[in-house]
Amino acid sequence: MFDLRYGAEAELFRQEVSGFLADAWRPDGRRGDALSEHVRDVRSAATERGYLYRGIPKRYGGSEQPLDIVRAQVIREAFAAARAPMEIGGNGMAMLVPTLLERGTEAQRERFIRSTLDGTYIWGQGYSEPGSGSDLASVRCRGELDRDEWVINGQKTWTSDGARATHMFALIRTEPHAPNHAGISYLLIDLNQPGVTRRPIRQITGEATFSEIFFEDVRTPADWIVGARGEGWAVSRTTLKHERASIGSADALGGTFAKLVDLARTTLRDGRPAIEDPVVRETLGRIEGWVLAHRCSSYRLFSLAAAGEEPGLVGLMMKLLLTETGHDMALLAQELIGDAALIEPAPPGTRGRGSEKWLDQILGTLGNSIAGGTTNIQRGIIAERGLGLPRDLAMGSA
Amino acid sequence: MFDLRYGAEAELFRQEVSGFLADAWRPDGRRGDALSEHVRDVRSAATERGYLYRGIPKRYGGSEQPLDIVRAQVIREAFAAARAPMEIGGNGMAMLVPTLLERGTEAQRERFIRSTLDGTYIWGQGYSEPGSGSDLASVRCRGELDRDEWVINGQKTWTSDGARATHMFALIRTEPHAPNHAGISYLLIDLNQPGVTRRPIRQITGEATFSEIFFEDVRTPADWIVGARGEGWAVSRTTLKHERASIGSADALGGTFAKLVDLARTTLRDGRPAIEDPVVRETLGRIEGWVLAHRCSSYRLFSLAAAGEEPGLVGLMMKLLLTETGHDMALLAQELIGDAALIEPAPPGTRGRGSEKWLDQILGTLGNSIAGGTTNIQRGIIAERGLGLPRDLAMGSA
Amino acid sequence: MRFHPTDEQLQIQDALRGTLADTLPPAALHRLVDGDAELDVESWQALMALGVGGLMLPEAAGGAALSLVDAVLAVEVLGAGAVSGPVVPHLMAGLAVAASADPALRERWLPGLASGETIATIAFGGAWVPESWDVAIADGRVTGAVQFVQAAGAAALFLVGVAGGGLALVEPGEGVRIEPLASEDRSRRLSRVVFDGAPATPLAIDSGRVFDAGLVLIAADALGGAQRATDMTVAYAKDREQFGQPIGRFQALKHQLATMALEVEPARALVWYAAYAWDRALPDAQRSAAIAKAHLADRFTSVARAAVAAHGGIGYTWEYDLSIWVRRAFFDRAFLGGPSVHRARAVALAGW
Amino acid sequence: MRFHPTDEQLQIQDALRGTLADTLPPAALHRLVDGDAELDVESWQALMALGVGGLMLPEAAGGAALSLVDAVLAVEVLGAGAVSGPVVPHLMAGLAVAASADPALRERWLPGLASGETIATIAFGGAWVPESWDVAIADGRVTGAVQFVQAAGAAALFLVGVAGGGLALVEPGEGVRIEPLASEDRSRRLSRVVFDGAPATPLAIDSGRVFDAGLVLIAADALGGAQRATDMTVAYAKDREQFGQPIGRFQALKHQLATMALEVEPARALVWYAAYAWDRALPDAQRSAAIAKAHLADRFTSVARAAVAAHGGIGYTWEYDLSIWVRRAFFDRAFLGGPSVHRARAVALAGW
Repeated sequence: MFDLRYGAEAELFRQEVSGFLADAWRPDGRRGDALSEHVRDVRSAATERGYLYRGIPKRYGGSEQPLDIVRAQVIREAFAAARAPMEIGGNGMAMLVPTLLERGTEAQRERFIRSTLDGTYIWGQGYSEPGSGSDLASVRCRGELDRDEWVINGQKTWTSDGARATHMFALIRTEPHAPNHAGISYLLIDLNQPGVTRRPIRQITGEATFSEIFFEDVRTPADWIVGARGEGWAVSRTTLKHERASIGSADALGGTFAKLVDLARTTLRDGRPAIEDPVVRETLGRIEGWVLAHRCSSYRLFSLAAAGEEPGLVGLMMKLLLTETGHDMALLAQELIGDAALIEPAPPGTRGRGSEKWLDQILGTLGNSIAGGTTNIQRGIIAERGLGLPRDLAMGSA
Repeated sequence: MFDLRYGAEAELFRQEVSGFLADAWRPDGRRGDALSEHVRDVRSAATERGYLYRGIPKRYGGSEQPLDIVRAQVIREAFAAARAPMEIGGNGMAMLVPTLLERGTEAQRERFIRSTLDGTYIWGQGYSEPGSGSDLASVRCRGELDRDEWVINGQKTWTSDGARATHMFALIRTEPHAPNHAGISYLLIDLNQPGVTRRPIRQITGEATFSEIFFEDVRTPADWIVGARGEGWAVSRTTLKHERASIGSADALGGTFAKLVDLARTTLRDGRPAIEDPVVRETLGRIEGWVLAHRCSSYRLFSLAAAGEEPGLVGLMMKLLLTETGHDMALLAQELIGDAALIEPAPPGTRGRGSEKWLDQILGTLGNSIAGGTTNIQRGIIAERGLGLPRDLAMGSA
Repeated sequence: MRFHPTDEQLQIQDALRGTLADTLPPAALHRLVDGDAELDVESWQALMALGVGGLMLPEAAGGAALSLVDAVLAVEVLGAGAVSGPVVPHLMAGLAVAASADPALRERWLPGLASGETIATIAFGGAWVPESWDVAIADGRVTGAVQFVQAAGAAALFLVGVAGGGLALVEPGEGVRIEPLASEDRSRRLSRVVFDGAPATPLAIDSGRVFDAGLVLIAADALGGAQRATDMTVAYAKDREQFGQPIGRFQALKHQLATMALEVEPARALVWYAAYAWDRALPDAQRSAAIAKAHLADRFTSVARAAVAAHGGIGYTWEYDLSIWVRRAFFDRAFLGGPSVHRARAVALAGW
Repeated sequence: MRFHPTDEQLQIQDALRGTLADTLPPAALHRLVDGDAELDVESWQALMALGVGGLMLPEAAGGAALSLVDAVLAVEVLGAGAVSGPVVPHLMAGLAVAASADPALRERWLPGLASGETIATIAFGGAWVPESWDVAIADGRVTGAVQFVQAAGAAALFLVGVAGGGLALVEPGEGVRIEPLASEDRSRRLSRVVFDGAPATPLAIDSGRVFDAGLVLIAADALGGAQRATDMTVAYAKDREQFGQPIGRFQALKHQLATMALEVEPARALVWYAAYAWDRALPDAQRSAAIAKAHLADRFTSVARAAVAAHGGIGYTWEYDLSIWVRRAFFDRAFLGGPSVHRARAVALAGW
């Protein structure tokens, strides 16, 4: 029987979590430093009760809970309702910690996981290089072992959080004579040392959320390698599987759509709301079909995950669907804002909801088709992994 | 100076042609047999005066005129205005005759050209085979030389005019041990002989304008080969260059668009013409941009041809533009006809202009993306020949 | 929380898929398409024997008392198999009778509808939507013409939409004239039906609910059809070689196939949701039904076109199976109202 | 019959292309974009020295007395080079003054406009189209605010659209207040201009003709921009390697590039035709101008998006040149009215 409710057991659990938050969380706790004592305390108490860091063993600072997709979702919802602080996110939690849990040494886990969970270490991803793009096998940034240290030279780019990251996990060519993938290792690097230069990358929107990072004789201990030498490619493909499925995060599209409807309601044309224009209505209606298909597919994926089943074809499509629907929304938004597209939006965070603020959204959808693999890569994955079509000739054994 | 008028000399020439037609052509001459004596006489007189078959030497029945794009266009317009019979068209004129002129023997030219011009011989094209599609190098229909005759076995498909063709020009594999292209010859075949079986191909619209042709020990004289053995591929690529540029033919898109506007005017929705619906207006407006771009580009191509210059990039695009815009028109037509899409259109030629007749147009646009190379092939040509991008790896040296 | 089919639901789908494939294989389908029959009797009876007719009807009447979610799972598979016969109208008529509080009426019709012995269809005039129904009803008799009625010649019961948005039951015979039409979708034949004072039994039920269920069911048929067109194209691309390679190895075609799949696969959950919202009578049930119908009609149209293009010449022939689904896409798009109509309704229902 | 550029026209294009590339190379363009200047003076003066300002002005005033076709051929090249400064508004103002029958007025302004010593711009309030102009004029003075005026701070002459659809000339100074805006397109800076009883000279001319010429000229700018974005992307695809191959060898990307070219190349003749129809005052001149503006605005938008996607990450950075044309696409789309406005006008003018 299809049922979108989480069930009685889950609702009881929701009461428990909400009760905890009502007691423990002061809603003004976020003011000031995001890592204030109070936030720290609440996170720590929540972890003790098994609400946060559920997939991480207790000995590294996690709560080591059995996989429970529904509970995880209830926790997210309860924390969101209370506007309480969830886990510290970022690349560290999403990518490094799972990798260490699966492939790291005991010493590495002890050294890095707890500091990542409590926000002491902030990780940048060091995969892309200028000219490497989706083709990570072409990494050129090199590391040479000099007694007990790797000496790293080269450049990484598109490092998110690059400005504030304390550390980087990176793909580095350590075996210059091995072909392609086989020459790459997965190294951890302290970014706060001489020889590291950070240069923010200004995006087309004017913001700079990524950086280029240059290494000149930068050093990292010999045992800060995850996996064996030359295994970096395989190590980098470890991903977080624990309770990854969620409903809320998938509905970013729904949130933007609601704002788009709002824009259409509040934009006047010849003195009438633009939403009364049949062309606008038809376009909104078309887009809503895609938005709902995306949302309902996230229910489906959540349900599959909760039942321990594989996500299948639709799981490969969510990102592309998001990109393409975002693109359609951007085009309508551009139509709606009209002349406001002639003026720059005020910087983020400033007051005022000028419709020109949609420019960032409109330009941002350009970025979506790039982030996390271009749409061409996504289509290739759907065709090959989803539909079982043969690999492109040109891609060889990449 | 840009000038879309043909100029004084051309207008004088128009008067001459129109005067000839006013004298020579009885507008009821088309009634009854299309090849009636009268039509024959007019064609012959027009050819004598240099109006028809202009690129073909007099000794083969043509009028052997110097290349003049503007005169050719004026002739087309004057004949169209008088509803007078132009040249006999079809594959014979468009493809075989130029090939013979360029690559045929004197005996072949004398044997075939005149009979093609006067409509005695009707030619089917024998290139495609089941499973060969755009890849003509994979032709399997074979011919073996048995003393002074080729013995042909195999199958051709998508032969236009296949039902009434008297002859076929075909790509036949005559050198079984030569690789791909090198084994193919260009043969002429009399279709009215035992061993030839024709099977009409019913299309998705229900019509059958193409046929499959089966050969079982079909014979053709040894010297009915154009070019040398194994040269068939190159021979088949000879095309008609003489006065090919025309304006009228390119505006098929404009004609369909005018009908689409008519459909939108005459279709009622809630008692009002559909064309008053802003969504319909916006869509028509969008499509008109493409229709005009196509029409104006045909002016440009005509002008280039008249000046003896190369067509360039835009010349590679006209067909794809036609296909894509036709597709957009079909989608709007489908929206406009609504429930009429539930009923089959009456057979062609019957009276009544039910909007369901657009179904053939709608389905027909599906065929356009196939005829003359799929849109993917067209895009490849634009990318490679037009933009100078490298060949696909997968296509090898095809 | 559950939002994907159970093993039992998948088994039912398998059974239906197998039965339809066995009883209506491509050869039979082409015979049907090239012939004049109102529907394919063998496959219809086989599906009815599996309980399709009574899927949502009460157990007391021999039905399975399942939900609209179950029905869309079934209809998707039947649409993929190009089911002949009025499955969706029959299910709608069953829902209408089952919604009636009149025990005599229920007893008279439900067992036959559940078993499939009684074939029912719908006759909604005007422009499909209840507000536009225009068959007049007076003194227990209906008068008016309905343009597009599926399988009218085989039906023992018509669910007629009457002016004012009500529904009535009419039996063939006195005052009912059937004029067969040349149907574009030759797997589902349509007739014009003229009611001329035919005796009718009005139903005191919520006709909107029946109509909405129909929208969701047609969306499910379109989903199945779009899935089939995609599957055929993927299979063809793996099989067919050109330039010494399976064409499915050419990147441009691969991406086109990925785009087709992107149209179909995420839409599946949308259809499920529309059915789920109807089953629970959620506040967005009506809107979701309209959105699902509009979205799936567009997806089927688009995927059918893409399938023909990806096939090249053979996809454009009458004899290749794909033509059957191309024409089914025309049917699913128009039947019960086109995408723009339902999108406009959905937007209006949202209060935008 | 002639409908493609003459050798002389191509030579003029070459000269303009070369001059703009020399005087406004990428480094200068980025300085302009990251700075606060109203326009790049060096390249503006170089172009004026080549006679751009007087392209369509009478020879008596020092102009070249060429046609709008010649002007669009020039502006296309300048759009491809991201010209700074108000070329299109300047040309429109010149056309307006030249259309005036008043010899004093012509003598006063035309020589300076032709030589480029006098920089002119337009100030069209309301919603761009003449019917919507809303600056009030009374007793030779104008009052009202105009939202988007290019290079206002550098202009010695404003062509102001006044209520009722007329045009008037206003000089900066008394009663003219300029409020610079943060312009999204940083190669063409906009200001809000407030007229507060500024002395104005009304022009007794057909303002619609001037407006239509502006539409065609902006379409030409968009054509040039779209061409540049396409060229950059094709060059990048040939140069950049991935998986050991130039990415331009991957079929999917090749087809995307072909689609970009398909948007741009056929649109070229459409822009020519719109200019030609204007030059000859053909019956479809007004419609063609509207269609050209709408079509080219959409093509530039679409091609700019596709260019970013085809480039991958680098196309999304501020420092890469492409960002400049992405923002120019925003300008060309909105300036003088968006595509939907002009499409609606074209459809209405057709009497549909």
